[in-house]
Amino acid sequence: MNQPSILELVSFGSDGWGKALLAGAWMTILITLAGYSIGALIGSFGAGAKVAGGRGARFVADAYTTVLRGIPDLLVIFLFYFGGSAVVTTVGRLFGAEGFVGFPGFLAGSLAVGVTSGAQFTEVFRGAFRAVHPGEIEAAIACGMGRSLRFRRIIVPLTLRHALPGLGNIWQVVLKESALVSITGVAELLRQTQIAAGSTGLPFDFYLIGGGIYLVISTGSGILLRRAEKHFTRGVRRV
Amino acid sequence: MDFVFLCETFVSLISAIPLTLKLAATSIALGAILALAIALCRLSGIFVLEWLARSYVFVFRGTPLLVQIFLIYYGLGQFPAVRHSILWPLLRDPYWCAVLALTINTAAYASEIIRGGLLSVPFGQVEAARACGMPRLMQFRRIVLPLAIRQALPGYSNEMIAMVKATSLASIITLMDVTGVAGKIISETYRAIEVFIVAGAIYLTINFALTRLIHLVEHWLSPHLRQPIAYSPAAKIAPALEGDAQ
Amino acid sequence: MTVATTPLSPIALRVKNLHKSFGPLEVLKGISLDAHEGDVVSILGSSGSGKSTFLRCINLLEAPDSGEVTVAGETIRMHANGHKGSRPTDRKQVDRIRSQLGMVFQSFNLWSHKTVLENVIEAPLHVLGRARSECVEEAEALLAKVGIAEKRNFYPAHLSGGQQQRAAIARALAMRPKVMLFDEPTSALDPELVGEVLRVMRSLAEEGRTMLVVTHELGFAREVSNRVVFLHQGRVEEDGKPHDVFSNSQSERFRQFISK
Amino acid sequence: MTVATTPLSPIALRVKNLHKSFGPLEVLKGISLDAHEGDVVSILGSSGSGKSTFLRCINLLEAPDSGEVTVAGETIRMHANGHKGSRPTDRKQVDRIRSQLGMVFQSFNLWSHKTVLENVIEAPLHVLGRARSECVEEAEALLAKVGIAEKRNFYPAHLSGGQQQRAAIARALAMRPKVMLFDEPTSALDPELVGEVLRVMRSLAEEGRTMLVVTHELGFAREVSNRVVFLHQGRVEEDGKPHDVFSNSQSERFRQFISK
Amino acid sequence: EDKKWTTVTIATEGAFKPYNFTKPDGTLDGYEIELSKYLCNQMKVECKVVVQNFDGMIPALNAGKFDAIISGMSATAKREQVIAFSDSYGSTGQAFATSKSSDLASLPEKGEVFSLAGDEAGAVAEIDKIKPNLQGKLIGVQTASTAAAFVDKYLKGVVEVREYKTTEEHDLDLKAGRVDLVMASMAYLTTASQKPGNEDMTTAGPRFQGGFLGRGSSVGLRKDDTQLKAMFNEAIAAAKADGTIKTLSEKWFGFDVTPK
Ligand SMILES: Nc1ncnc2c1ncn2[C@@H]1O[C@H](COP(=O)(O)OP(=O)(O)OP(=O)(O)O)[C@@H](O)[C@H]1O
Ligand SMILES: Nc1ncnc2c1ncn2[C@@H]1O[C@H](COP(=O)(O)OP(=O)(O)OP(=O)(O)O)[C@@H](O)[C@H]1O
Ligand SMILES: [Mg+2]
Ligand SMILES: [Mg+2]
Repeated sequence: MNQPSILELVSFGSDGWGKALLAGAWMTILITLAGYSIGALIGSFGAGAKVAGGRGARFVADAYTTVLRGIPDLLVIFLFYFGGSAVVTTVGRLFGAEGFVGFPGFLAGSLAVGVTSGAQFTEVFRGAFRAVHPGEIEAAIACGMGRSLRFRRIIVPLTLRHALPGLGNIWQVVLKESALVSITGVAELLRQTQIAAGSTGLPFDFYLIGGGIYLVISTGSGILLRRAEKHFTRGVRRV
Repeated sequence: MDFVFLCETFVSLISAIPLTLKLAATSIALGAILALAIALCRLSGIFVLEWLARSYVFVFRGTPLLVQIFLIYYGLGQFPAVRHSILWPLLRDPYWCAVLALTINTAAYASEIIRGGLLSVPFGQVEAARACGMPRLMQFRRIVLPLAIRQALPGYSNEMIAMVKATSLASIITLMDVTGVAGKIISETYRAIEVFIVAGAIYLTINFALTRLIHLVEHWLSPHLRQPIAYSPAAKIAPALEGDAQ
Repeated sequence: MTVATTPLSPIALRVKNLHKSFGPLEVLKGISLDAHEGDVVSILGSSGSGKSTFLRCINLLEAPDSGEVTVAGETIRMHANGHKGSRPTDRKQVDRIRSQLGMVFQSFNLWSHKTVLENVIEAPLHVLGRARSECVEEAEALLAKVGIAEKRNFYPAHLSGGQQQRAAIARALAMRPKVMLFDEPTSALDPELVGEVLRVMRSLAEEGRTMLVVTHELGFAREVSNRVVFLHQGRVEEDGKPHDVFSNSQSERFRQFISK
Repeated sequence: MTVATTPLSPIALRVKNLHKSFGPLEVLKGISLDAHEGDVVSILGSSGSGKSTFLRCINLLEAPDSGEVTVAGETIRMHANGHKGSRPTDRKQVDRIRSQLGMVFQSFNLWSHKTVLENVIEAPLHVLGRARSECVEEAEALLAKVGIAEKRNFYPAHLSGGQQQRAAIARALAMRPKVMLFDEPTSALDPELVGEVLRVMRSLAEEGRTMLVVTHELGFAREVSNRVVFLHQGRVEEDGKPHDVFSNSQSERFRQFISK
Repeated sequence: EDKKWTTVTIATEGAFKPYNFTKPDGTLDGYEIELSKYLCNQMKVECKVVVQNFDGMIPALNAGKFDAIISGMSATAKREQVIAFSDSYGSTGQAFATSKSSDLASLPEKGEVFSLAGDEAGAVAEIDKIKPNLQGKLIGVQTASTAAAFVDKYLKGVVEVREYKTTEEHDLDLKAGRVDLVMASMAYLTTASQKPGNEDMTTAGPRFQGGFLGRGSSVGLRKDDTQLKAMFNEAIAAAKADGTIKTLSEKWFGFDVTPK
C-alpha cells in the first residue's frame, strides 16, 4: 500500500474525502448557527433576569446557569435526544402512530447546544452590562424611553461593546460543541474526520485536515467579529 | 431507575475525582498566567507581539481541543526527534501532555476574556493614575487590573467551568479521570444514560462549588456597586464647612 | 429681570412631601414644591444637601421612600415596596410622564456610542416618533443655538467639558418637555456661554415651560428665576421670590450661604 | 489680594512653544508660559479653546506635536514619532516628573473601585512610598479640610458631584506636588465651598507651590491669582497681572470675554 | 405479539476497518457489510444499514432507533445484561503485537491458538510460560474490550495496563514507545500491521479465544425481539454451513474466522 498524499485524501474524486468533509463542515456551520442563535436569545433573557429581575426570576436564572454550565454538554445532548425521542414517541402513540418516532438529531443537537451556550451567554452579557456607565442608561430613562426602546437603542449597543470578546469565545465554544452532536447520528465535521481517519487508518492526516477546516471557519467568523468590534467601539477613547 | 447500579457507579467514579480536580486546577492556574501575557501582548501596540498573540488565539481557539490533545500526545510522539529530546520525559507522560494541551487551550480563550476586561476600564481612571506619576506596572497592578477583573469575572467563570468539563478529554490519552472511568463503565455495561447522570452530578457538584466561589469573589470585589453601609461616627470630624444632609 | 408669570397660571409640577434615604442617611426629609407653568425655580443648597437627589426623585430615577409627584395634573401612581420605599405602579405611565420631563444631568451622561447629533435626535425620533428630517433640522438649530453646530458629528469622548454640557442641554431641549430639570447646567461653561444659555432658558420660560434649575450661581438665581428654593438638611429652608429672599431672608443659614 | 511673590523666585514650570492638533483641528498653536514658584496662574478661555488640552499636554497625558516642558529645571526629553507628533524618550523620567505634578481633572476621574480615603492615599503610599499611617493621617486632614471627612469610606459612585470634586482635589493635594494643575476645580461647588477651596489654594501658594488653574470664575482670576493667561484660537491672547489685564487689556476679544 | 418483519434497520460504526468502514463516497464496505447483505437475503427482509457512533449504539438500539447492531461487537456477559445477542458470526481470537525491534517479538508459540473453552488448563499453562517475558512490561488495550478483560484476568500484577479509547491509539503509542506491546483481536492486528506507517509492528506470541472472551462477534438485538433473534441465528447457521463466512473472512482478514 502506498501512502496517498494529502491532496489525494481531500480531493473531490471518487477516492477523495473532499465531498464528505465539506458536507460535514456545512453541517457544523448549520448546527453552530442554530445553537448560537438559540443561545443568544436565551442568554439575553437570562442576563435580563439576573440584572433586573425580581427574586424569583433571579433564582431561576441562577439555577439555570449553574446547572447548564455545570453538567457535561454530552449529557444535555443525550437528554434532549433520547428524552426528546421518548416524548415524541409517546405523543405519537397517543395519535395512533406505530412504534418509534425519531426526534431529529439536528433539532435535538441545536437545542441542546443552544441551551448550554445560553448559560454562557447569560454570564457574558451580565458582565458586559456591568461595565456600561450607569449614567448613560439613566439618561435614556430620563427622556422617557420605554423598556424595550431603551434596551434596543442604548443598552444593547453599549453592552455589546464590552461583550464582543466574550461572544467570540462562545462562538468558538459552540463551534467545537457542535462536534458532540455526532452522538445523535448527525455527520458533522469532526465525525466525518473520525470516520475518514478510522476508515483509512490515517488519523494524523485527517485530524490535521479537520483542524484546518475548523480554522477556515473561524477565519470567516473572526473577520465578522472584528468588524463588529470596530463598529461597537466607535466613540471610545482608548489608552 | 436502578439505584443499586447508580450507587455502584458513583462509588467507582469517586476515586477518579482527584485526578479531574488536579488537571483542572493546574491548567486553569497556568492558563491564567499565560492568558494575561497574551492579552498584554495583544494590547501592547507592538506589531510583532500583537501579531503573535493574534495568531496564537486564532490557532488554539479555532481548533477543537480534542484535535489539540490528540496531536500533542500521539502526534509529537511519532517524531523520533521529539522522542530523543530532553522534553520526552515530560511529553511521554499523558498527565503532562493533558496539562499542556488544556493550558494552551484555556489560555487562548481566557486571553480574549481578559482583553475585553482590560478594554472596558474607563479611560479617565487610567489617566488619573498616570497623572500622579504611577509607573506603567503600578498603573496596571493597582488600577487597571482590579477594574478589569471585576468586569471579566463572569466571562472567566464560563471558562473555568468549561475547563473542569474539558478535562474529560484527557480520557482519550489513557488518563482515568471521571469521564475516563465513566466511559469504561459505559462500554462495559452500555447503560450510558445512567452513568452519564452520575458523572454529570459529580461535575455539577464541582462546578457548583466553583460558581459559588466565584460569586463570593465577585461580591467581595464590588462593594462600590452596593449601597454603602452605615459610617461610624467615631472618627473626628473637622468643623463642618458645609451643610451636608446628615 | 424676573420673568413675569401670572400667579394664576396652572400648576405644571407638584411635589408633595418627598422623603428619600440612602441607607441610614436621610437626604430628603419631606420636600414639597408647586411650580406653575412658566416658572423658573432656582434650587440652591450646599454641596451634598440633596439637590441632585431631589431632581432625580422627581422623574423617579431614584425611587422616593414616600411622597407624591404630579406632572401636568397627572399624579404618578406609586405603591409601597416592602421596606424598600415605594415603586411605580404603572411603568407605562412613568415613561409617558418622563417624556414630558427634560433632564440635564450634573455629569451630562451623553451616550458614548452616538455622535452629538445622534444624541440629540435619539429621543424625539424614537420616543416621540417624529419624522427624522424634522428632528435633524430642529437638532441642528438647537446645536447652533448653544454653539456646537460644527461638532455635530463628534463622539462625546472627543468634546471638551463645556461642549459636552451644551450637547446635554440640547438633548434635553430637543424633547420640548413641559417641565425641565436642570442640574447645574452651566457649571462647565465660560461666562460668555453662561449668558448665552441663560438667554435660551429665559426664552423657554416665556414660551410657558417650567424649569427647575439646581445652580450655584447666585446671579442666575437672582436675575433669571422667579422663585428661589433653598434646601438645607433635607428640608426647604427658604422659599420665595428672589428679590424677597435675597434682601430679606428669615433664615440665618441662607443669609450665611449667600454672604460669600 | 494678590499673593506676593518676588519676581526673582525660581521658575517651577516652563512651557515652550507647545503645539497640539487633533486630526485636522489645531488646538494649540504654540503656547509658551513660565511659572515661578508660588505663582497662581489663572487660565481663561472660552469653552473649547484648548485649556484642558493645554494642562493635559503639560503632564503628557496628551502627547504634544511639538514643544518642550520643563518642571523644576528638568526638561522632559521627547523624540519625534513619525507623523504622530512626539513621544517621551524616557518613561521613568516622565513618571518621576508626573509625581511632582498634581492634577485635578475636569471630570474628576476618581477610581471607582476605591473608597474616598483609598483614592487619596493611593499615590502617596504606592508612588512615593510613604508610610501608611502617615498617609492616612494626612489624607484625613485633607478630607476634613475640604469637608468630606465623614464620606471617607464611601465609594465615588455614592457621592454628590461637589463631594466627588472635593475628593479629587484632596487626592491631588495628597501628593504634595511642586506644581498643581487644576482643571475647573470649583465648577461643582457652592459659593461657600468655593471660598473654602480658594482659601486652601491660597495657603498652598504661600507655601511656595505653583498652580495653574483653569477657571471660568473671573472673581477667582481677579482675586486669588497673580497672573492671568487668556487662550484664544490656540494662542496666548493676553497674559499679565490680573489688575492690569482686567482694567486695561489690549485684546478686544478679552475685553468682550470678561464683559458679561 | 409476533411482528411480521419485512424491514430491518441495522447499525454499524462505519469506521472499524476491516469489519466495517466508510468509503470516501459515503458508501459502506467491509466484512460485516457484505455479511449483512447475505444475512438479509437469507431472512428475506429489506435491510437498511445506518451509521451510528459506537458510544451511543446500545442506548439507541434500546430506544428503538434501529433493530440490530452488526459492528464487531463481542457478545460478553456484561453486554448481555442489557441486550440480546445472536449466535456468533466470527471469532478471530486475541493476540499480542509489538514492534519488530523489541525482544518481545520473539515470544514463543507464535500463531498457536489456545481455546479457553475447550482446554482452559492448557491455555493457562501457556500463559504461565510467557509470563517471565512479560514481567514489568507496559501493555495497551482498548477500554473494556475483551483484550482488557483477558489481561485483567490472567496477567494482573505481571504487566502494567494502559487503556485506550480506540485500537488505533494504542498502535500509535506502541510506535512512540510509550507501551511495549498491545493486545487486540487477531483480525484487527493483521490488517493494522499492514497499514502504511506501521511497518515496524508485528504480531507476537500465542493467540487465545473462546470461553469468557465471549462467543465472538455477534448481532446485537433488543431482548424482546426474540423472533428476530431466531431469524438471525438461522441465517448465520446457513452462512457457516455454505462457507460464506469462510470466503468473506479470508477476503477481508486473510484467514478463516468461522466460529467452531
Ligand atoms: N447612591 C447613593 N448612595 C449613598 N449615598 C448617596 C447616594 N447618592 C447620593 N448620596 C448622598 O446623598 C447626599 C446628597 O447627594 P446629592 O447628589 O443629592 O447632593 P447635591 O445637593 O446634588 O450636591 P452637589 O451640589 O455636590 O451636587 C450626599 O451626601 C451623598 O453622599
Ligand atoms: N480626543 C479628542 N479628539 C478630537 N478633538 C478633541 C479631543 N479632545 C479635545 N478635542 C477638541 O479640542 C478642543 C479643545 O478641547 P479642550 O477640552 O481643551 O477645551 P477646553 O478649553 O478645556 O474647554 P472647556 O472649557 O469646555 O472644558 C475642542 O474643540 C474639542 O472638541
Ligand atoms: Mg448634585
Ligand atoms: Mg476643559
